[in-house]
Amino acid sequence: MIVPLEHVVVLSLIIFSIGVLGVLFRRNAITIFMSIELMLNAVNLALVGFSRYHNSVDGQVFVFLVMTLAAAEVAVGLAIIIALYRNRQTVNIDEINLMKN
Amino acid sequence: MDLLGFTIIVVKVLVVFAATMLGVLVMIYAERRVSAFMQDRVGPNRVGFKGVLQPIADGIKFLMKEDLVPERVDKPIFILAPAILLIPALMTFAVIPFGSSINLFGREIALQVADVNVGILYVLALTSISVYGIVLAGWSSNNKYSLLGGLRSSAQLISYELAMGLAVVSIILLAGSLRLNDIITDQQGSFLSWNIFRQPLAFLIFLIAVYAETNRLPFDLSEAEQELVGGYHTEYSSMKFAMFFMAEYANMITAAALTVTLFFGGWDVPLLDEGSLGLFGALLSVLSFILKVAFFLFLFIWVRWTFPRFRYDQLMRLGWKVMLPLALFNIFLTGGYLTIKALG
Amino acid sequence: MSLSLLFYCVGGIAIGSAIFVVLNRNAVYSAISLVLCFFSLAVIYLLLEAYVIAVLEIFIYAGAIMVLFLFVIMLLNLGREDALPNLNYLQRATSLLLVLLFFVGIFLLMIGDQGLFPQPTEQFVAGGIYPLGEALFSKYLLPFEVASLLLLVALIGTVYLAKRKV
Amino acid sequence: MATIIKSYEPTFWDKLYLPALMRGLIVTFRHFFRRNVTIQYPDQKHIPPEGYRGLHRLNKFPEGRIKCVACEMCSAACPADCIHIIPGPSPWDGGKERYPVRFDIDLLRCIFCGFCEMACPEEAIELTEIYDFSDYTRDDLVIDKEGLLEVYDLTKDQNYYTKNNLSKASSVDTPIDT
Repeated sequence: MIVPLEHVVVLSLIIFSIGVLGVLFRRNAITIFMSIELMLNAVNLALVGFSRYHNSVDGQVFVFLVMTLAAAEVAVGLAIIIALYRNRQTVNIDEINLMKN
Repeated sequence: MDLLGFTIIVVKVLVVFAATMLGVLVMIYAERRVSAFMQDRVGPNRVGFKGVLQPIADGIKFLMKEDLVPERVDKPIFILAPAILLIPALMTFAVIPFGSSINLFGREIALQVADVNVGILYVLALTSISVYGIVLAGWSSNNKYSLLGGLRSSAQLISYELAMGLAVVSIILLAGSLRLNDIITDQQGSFLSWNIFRQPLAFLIFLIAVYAETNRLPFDLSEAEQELVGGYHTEYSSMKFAMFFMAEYANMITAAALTVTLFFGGWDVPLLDEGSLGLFGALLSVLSFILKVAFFLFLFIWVRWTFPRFRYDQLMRLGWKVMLPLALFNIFLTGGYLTIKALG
Repeated sequence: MSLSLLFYCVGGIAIGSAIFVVLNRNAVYSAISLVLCFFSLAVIYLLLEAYVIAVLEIFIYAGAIMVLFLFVIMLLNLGREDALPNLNYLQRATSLLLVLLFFVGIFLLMIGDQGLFPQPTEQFVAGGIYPLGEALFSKYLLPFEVASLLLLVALIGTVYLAKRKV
Repeated sequence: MATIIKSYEPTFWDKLYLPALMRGLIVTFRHFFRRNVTIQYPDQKHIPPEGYRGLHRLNKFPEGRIKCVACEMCSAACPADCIHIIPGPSPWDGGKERYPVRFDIDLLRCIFCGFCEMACPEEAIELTEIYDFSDYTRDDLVIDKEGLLEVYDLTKDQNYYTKNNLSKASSVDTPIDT
């Protein structure tokens, strides 16, 4: 095998952390969404890595399901963002505080 | 990997690349000539014998023109977009087998750049990438017509990709493999084992979807010049515009090659065992592949001058309400057939 | 050896483009660099011999999901944000600390227990489409069907959200 | 009396659209083999039919004398006001009759209506079949008496283009260039 599994996991870890930071730091709903995709992909990477090293297909099945989930999530999430934008003319999540007051 | 194997792969890549580019040149000429003949005209016939050097003259003209980048465009993306469109179009051909194998230097060389075991998925994935070129070109131009063209065609590509993928699924069910070579082997034999006779409905859906995917008439809404000036490439000039052009023709060539591979037996010459004829058989298979592809390229032009463009809502209705259910129905039929065959 | 070099190069590209996604103010640029990130991840999957997943990564993530993102960005005309929002420092420091904690925690876990990481097997069989399909339709049949149900629910929900006159 | 118009009910085959599509394809395919109607213009020239109204000419008698008597009927009839005549005593019969000292036609103003032809009592001015007389300057497109007489020499025997069709494009010169 080309690289030790640790390196794959570390790469996945770094990308996941970047995704988390993106969610925490950015206020643009679209960018936050993209950061979530980043995190999902980091997890996928770890799953594929472990699947390769355990010589088992299970990890890849999980990746498959995560992809399905991501597709569904994006479709619904973007529809919600569009609906929000129609109402508030903004995608800044700080300004979207309908539940306040 | 040894040196010889590496050389063979490099040569194959170069040959396929050169052949696609040559095909693009031929297509530019053929498009203009055939269009002219269909309209009782002559077409370009000045440059070279009967105008065969016309594409080269066109190329020189494109090179000499001023490369205009409008002031308010998004520069990096504006420059990147034509390349994003062209590269997947050229990459797709890598998995398409264009002939049976030949024996050279004491080893069997498959006439295919890469024999990927998920070949058809690779093709579909790359097709879905080509949306980016169009969308980004439309967005970066900072022109509402370009943006509209880009949005329209991305919606169109996504809609028809589904029908296309589902039509391919029934072929995969029959062949039992995602490898394009297996799909071809599955169709070998007589004419009747070609997938067009076994899957006529899938063929029809696939063909229509291919026209939509390559943005050709009657689905060229992204560049409907009567409404959108020129669509996503309105602001482009010179070599960048030429790249859009080349991408369109390269896309057409790959689409035609894919249609041939999936439904017309690929390089298969009917009623003939290519393997037994050695080198001659291989050449014959390549020739048969080229002829079949040429027919589909002709069909592209033929259809272009026959059918009027769809309206946008008609396009969406056809894609979602007709083609998608039909493709699903076809998968159902194929599955049923395979189940019955497996049982009895 | 050259393949492991490729892994590190592509991994570097993935990290760089991921950082670009988070830091860029222009949503379109973020989306494009995210696509680049997906592509480099697909290359890594290829290096890990997960061919189907690699192609699916491009097919689903780059080909479908990100196109949807771009579509929405253009539809809402979200060119660029004016500036990174002014978070209060406490929030910023806390989030950094949390991420650091998470990072270090997993790192410690990795260093502490070497048994977590098995030695790779030379012969890898699970990368193709057949093992994956077999697993999906036998061992994981229920999750697979539930996933299809999830997609259906998402489809209906999206249509409802998009159709509603708000 | 009311006529009952049966509304068109599409049959199953109509709804399928495929036969219609095939018919369309057949139509275009037939055109693929049809003879081209294109004329390779500078090489091969379109021969205008009889009565075509192109460049003007001034007719001459067989002995070479100009038919025009400078009555200015043509310039009076001209709706575009493009004919300019300066009359003078003719040099042939001791100046008893008039003849045009100058006879200029501004081809850029001319609308090729043929009224001059109809107005002329002497059948001196006529429109010929020549249509390719473009030039680079406005001055060159004002044709004078000598030019008009030259056009007569070029066109008196036969259709101008029947003989010029045989020569190559480069050797064909429009009369007013010469």
